[in-house]
Amino acid sequence: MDNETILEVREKDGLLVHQGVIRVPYTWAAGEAASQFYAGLARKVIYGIRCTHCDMVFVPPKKTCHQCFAELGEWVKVSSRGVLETFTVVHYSEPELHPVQAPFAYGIIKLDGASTGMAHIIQGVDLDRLQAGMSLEAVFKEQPEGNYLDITCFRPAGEAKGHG
Amino acid sequence: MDNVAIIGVAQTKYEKGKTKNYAELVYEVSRMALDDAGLELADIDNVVTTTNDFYDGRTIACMAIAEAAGSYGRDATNVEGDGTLSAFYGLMRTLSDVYGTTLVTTHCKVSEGAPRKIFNQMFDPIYDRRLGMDAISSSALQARAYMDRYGITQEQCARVSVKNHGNARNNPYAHVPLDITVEDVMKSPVLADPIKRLDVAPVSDGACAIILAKEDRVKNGRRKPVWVKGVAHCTDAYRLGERDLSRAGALEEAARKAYAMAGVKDPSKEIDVAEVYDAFSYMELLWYEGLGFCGAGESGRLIDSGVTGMAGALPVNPSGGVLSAHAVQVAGLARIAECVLQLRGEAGRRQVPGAKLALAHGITGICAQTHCVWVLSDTPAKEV
Amino acid sequence: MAKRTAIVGVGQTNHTSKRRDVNGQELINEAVKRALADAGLTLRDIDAFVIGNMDHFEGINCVDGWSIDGSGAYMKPIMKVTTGGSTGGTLGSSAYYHVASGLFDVVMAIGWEKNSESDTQAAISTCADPILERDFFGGAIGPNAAEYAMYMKQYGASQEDAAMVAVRDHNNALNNPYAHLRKFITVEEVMNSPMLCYPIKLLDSCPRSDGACAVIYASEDRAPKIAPRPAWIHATAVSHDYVYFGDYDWEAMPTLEATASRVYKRAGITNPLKDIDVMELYLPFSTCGVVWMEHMWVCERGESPKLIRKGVFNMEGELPVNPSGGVLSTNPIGATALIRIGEAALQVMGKADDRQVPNVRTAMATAFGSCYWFEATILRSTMS
Amino acid sequence: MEEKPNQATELLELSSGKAEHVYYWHCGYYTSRFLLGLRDQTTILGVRCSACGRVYVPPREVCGRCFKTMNEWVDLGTEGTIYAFTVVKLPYVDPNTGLPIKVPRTDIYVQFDGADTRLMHWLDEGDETKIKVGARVKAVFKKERRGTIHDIEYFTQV
Repeated sequence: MDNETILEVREKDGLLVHQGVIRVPYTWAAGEAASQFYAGLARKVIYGIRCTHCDMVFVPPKKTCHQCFAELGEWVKVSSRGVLETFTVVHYSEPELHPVQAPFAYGIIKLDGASTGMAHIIQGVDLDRLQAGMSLEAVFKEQPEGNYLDITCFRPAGEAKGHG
Repeated sequence: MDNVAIIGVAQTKYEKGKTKNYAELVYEVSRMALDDAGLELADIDNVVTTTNDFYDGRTIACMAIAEAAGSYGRDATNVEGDGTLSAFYGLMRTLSDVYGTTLVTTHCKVSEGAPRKIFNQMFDPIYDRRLGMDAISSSALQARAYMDRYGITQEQCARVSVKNHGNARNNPYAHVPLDITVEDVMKSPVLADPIKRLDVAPVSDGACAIILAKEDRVKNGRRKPVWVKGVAHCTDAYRLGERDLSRAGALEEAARKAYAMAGVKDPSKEIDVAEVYDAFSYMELLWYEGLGFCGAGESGRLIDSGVTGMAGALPVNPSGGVLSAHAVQVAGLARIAECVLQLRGEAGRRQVPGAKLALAHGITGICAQTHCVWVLSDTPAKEV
Repeated sequence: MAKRTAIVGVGQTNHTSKRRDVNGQELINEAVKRALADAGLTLRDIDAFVIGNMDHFEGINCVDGWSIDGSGAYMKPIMKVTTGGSTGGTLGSSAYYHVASGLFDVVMAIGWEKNSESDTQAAISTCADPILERDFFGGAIGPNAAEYAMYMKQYGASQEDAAMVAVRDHNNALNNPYAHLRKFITVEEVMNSPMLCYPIKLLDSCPRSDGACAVIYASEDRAPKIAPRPAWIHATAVSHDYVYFGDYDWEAMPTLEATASRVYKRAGITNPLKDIDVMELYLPFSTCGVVWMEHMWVCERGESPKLIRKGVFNMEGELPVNPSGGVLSTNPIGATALIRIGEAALQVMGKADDRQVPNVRTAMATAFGSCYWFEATILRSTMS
Repeated sequence: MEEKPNQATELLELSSGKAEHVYYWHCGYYTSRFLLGLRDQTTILGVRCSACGRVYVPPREVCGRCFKTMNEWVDLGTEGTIYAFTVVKLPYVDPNTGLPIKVPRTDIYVQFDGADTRLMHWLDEGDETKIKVGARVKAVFKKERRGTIHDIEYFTQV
C-alpha cells in the first residue's frame, strides 16, 4: 500500500468514493520586509513601514504600498498597544486550523502609530466583554520561531483596563 | 460594446455529496445548455471552463473536464475564480473578432474537500495564515465591522436568511429550501458571532453553464435571448486590516462601471430583479449598499420594508440565493443563469412578473475582495 | 467594437533557481515595474490585469487577490487564468481578448512561479487523475521521453540530435541577461550528463526556476502612442483534447498540429519556415525541439534532425528558434510561456538587445502544458 | 524616521508543515464500474462510442469527439502491449505520503487489443534494457482487492 493515492474506498449502490490526499509541503521565502518584522518581534518590538507618498504606516510591513505603488523603506517602530476595530468569538472547533481551542476571539487591532489593522487572536479576556474600541496589547512569544504567532495573541492592555 | 446575448443556460440541482464526478456534472450542464439554446456543439466556437485546483483536488484540474465541456477540437481556456469572471472572459472572447459563440462552464464539489482549510489557503502564508481563519471567521469580522458602524441588527440579517431560504422553496435547483422564522435564525447555534448557523450558506456540489453569442449568431430559437448591457469587476486590498470592511468599496466601483455601460442611472428604480452572492446573510445587506439599492447604512431598513422580498419593488434572490445553494465557483454563474430565466419569463414559481432588467453579482476572495457585476436586459441596446 | 491589439511593454525578473530575498508578491512586483518602465507607463495607465500560476506549486489559493501589493491591481479588475504549463500562453491570450473585445484599452498579463518553494515534481504529479493515473505519472518528463524514444526508432534520429537543440538553447541564453542557466555547453557535455529518464538527460531538460514576467497589451487607439514599434497580435490559437494521459497519440501530436494549423490560418501563414522570422517555442526538453518542429509544419516528417544539423534554427540560421535560451535555460512554470510571448514581442519591437534577430517582421510564440495543451501566438511589426 | 530595525537580518523562510489536503472523490458511474470490474471480475473494461466506434480505457461518460454519451461496455481482458514506458530514476516527493518515492520505478502505457486509448500502470522491471516497446504484458492482480487501480498489482512481460 506504500505510495498509493487512495487511502480508503467506500461503496454505495455500486458507486465508489475514494479517499485520497495531496501532501505537498512548502517553504515560503518571507522576503526582506517580513524578515525584518519577525526580527523585531524576537526583540519584542513591532515595526511598521511608512509610505512617504501617502503617509500610511503598514503593520505588518510590506515592500510596496498598494495605494501608491511606491517602494516602501522607511521603518517605523509602532506601539505594541492598539485599539480593537472589530472582532468575532469563534465557537466551532477546527483543530487543523485553529492555533487555540474554541471558544476564542479573532480581532483586527490597529496599533498606536499604525494606519492599518492587524488581524490576530485575542485571549486573556472574558470573551463576553469584548468591545470594538477597547485597548489591547500584544503578548510576545518567549521562544520566537519567526512566524506570525511570535505574537501569541493580544490581550487587554494593562493600565487601559476598564476604559473599554 | 456590441450586442451579445446569453442564449442558453443550465444548472444541476445543488446538493451535498453528488455521486457524479465533476466531469460528469460538467457534461450534464454543457449538454443541457446546448439543448436550451437549440444548438449542437458544432455551433460553439470556443469554451471557457472554471476550475480551482484546491477544490478539485488536483493540479491543472481543467484537464479533467476537457471532453465534458466540449473542448475537444476547439479553442478552450480556463479561469480560476467565480463563474461571473469566467463568463466575463467568455464575453470578451465573444466580442473579439475571433469567436462568435462561447460556452462557459463551472463546477464545484465543495463536499469532496475540506472547504474551511481550502479557504484558509487564501491567507498570506508569510503572515496571517497561521491564525487559522476561514470563510466564516473572517466574514464574521466583516459582519461586525459593518453592523457596528451602521447599527444593523442580527434580526435584520436573519430576515435575509428567512427570505432567501423561503424563496428557495420555489426553486427546484436549490439545495436548502427552508420555512424558517427570524427566531429560528436567532436561536441557531452561534458559529462566529454575529454569524449563526442559519446565516451561513451550505456546502453544495453542482455545476452551471451558459452560452454567449454575438448578435449575428443569435438564432430565432424557442428561447428569448437575454442581452448583456454592462459588466465590470474590481478588487480591493488584500489584507483585512488594510480594508474598510464596513463598506464594499470594490463593489461600489464595479457597480459604477457596470451601470455606466448599461446606462443605468438609478439602480433601485430601474432594476427589476437582482441575484446577489449572499454567502452569509449580512452580505446581502452590505451588497445592497454597494450596488446602490439604498444609501450607506440603510440596508436594515430596506430589508425590513420588504422591498427586496418577492412581493417588493426590487426582489433580491428569488432563487433563494447562495444561502440556499453554494457550490462556490458555480454560485456566481448560477446568479447569471437565474437572471436569464427571470428575463425570459421562465423562472416558474420564483418568477418576478414582468422583469425586464436584471442584475447578477459574483464574489471571490477573502471577505469578497473581488466583486463582479452584470446588468442583463430582455432587449438589445438600440442601434448606435 | 472589436479592437486590434499590440504588445507595448515587457518586463521580467532575473530568473534564478531560488529567490530567498523576495516573497511571491515582491517577485511579481519586479516584473510589473520593469514592464511599466519598458512601456513608459505608470500603474494608472493599466485598466485591467490577468495573473496565473499553479495552485499546488506555492500553496496559495486565489493568487489574483493575494497579488495586489505586487501586481498593483488595487481597486482595479484582476482575474486568474490557469491551464498548467501553458498558463503563460493562456495569460497572453486572456490579456489579448481583454483588449480585443474593446472593453479595456491597456491590460497587463502577469505570470509567475516560485518553484523553489515546493517539490515541483511532487506538485506536478498531482495533475494526473488521482483515482486512475496519479501513482503512475512521474511528471512531464515521462511522456516526452517516451515520445522521443519512439521518434528515434521510427526516423533513425539520435540522442545527439536532441543534444544539439540543448546546446543551441543553452548557448543562446548567454546573450540573455534574464536567463536562469547561462553556461556554455557542448554536445559532449549533454551526452555525458546524467540520464534522468531514457533518452532524456539532465542537460536535455528544463530547470525549475523562480521568476515572473509581465507583458502589457494595448488597443489600436493606444498602442502607437505608447510604443514606437508595437508588436501586433495577429492570431492566437489553442488546442487540447484529452482527459487521461493514456488518451494521447504522441506519434500524431494532434493538439500541436491543430494549434499550429489554426494559428497559421488565422494569421495567413502558408510556409512557416519562410513566413516566420523568429520563434520562441515552449520546448521543455531538447527532444521536443526535434520532434515538434515537424508537427508545426516547419519541415517534413523525419527531416528535423537534418535542419538542426544544418543550423537552420540557430541565431544566424534561416529561422532562429529561442534566441532567449528558451525553456531549457529558464522555467518559472506559470511565467514560462508568457516569457515566450514577451521575448517574441521584444524581437518584433527590435528591443531584444544582444539576442536580437535582425529585421524581425513576424514572430511566433508557443505554450505547452502537461496535458498536451498547446497555445500559439503570431506577432507582427505591422498592424494589418 | 528610524533606521532599519536590524541592519543585517537573516532572510527568513516559513514552513507549511505537512500541508495536507484530504479529499473524498466520487468516482462516478463509469470509473466505479471499471474499478468493480478489476475487483470482482479481474478484468479490464472499456467503453465504446456508438457514434465513432472508438473504445476508451479507462471508460468515461462522454466521447469528446462526438459529444455523445457512451454506454456500450467492452471487456478488454488482461493482456496488452507496451505502448510506451519510462523508468523513473530521480526520486521526488510522493504527494500521497510526503516522502521520497522508491526508484527505479517503471511507468508503462498499456495498449489493449481493441482499445483506442492506453491505460497507465507499473511494470515489474526496472532495467530499461530489458523492456521493449510492443512487448506483450499481462496484468497481475492482487489477492485482496478493494476497488482501486492497484487491484492490478503491476503488469509483467509475458
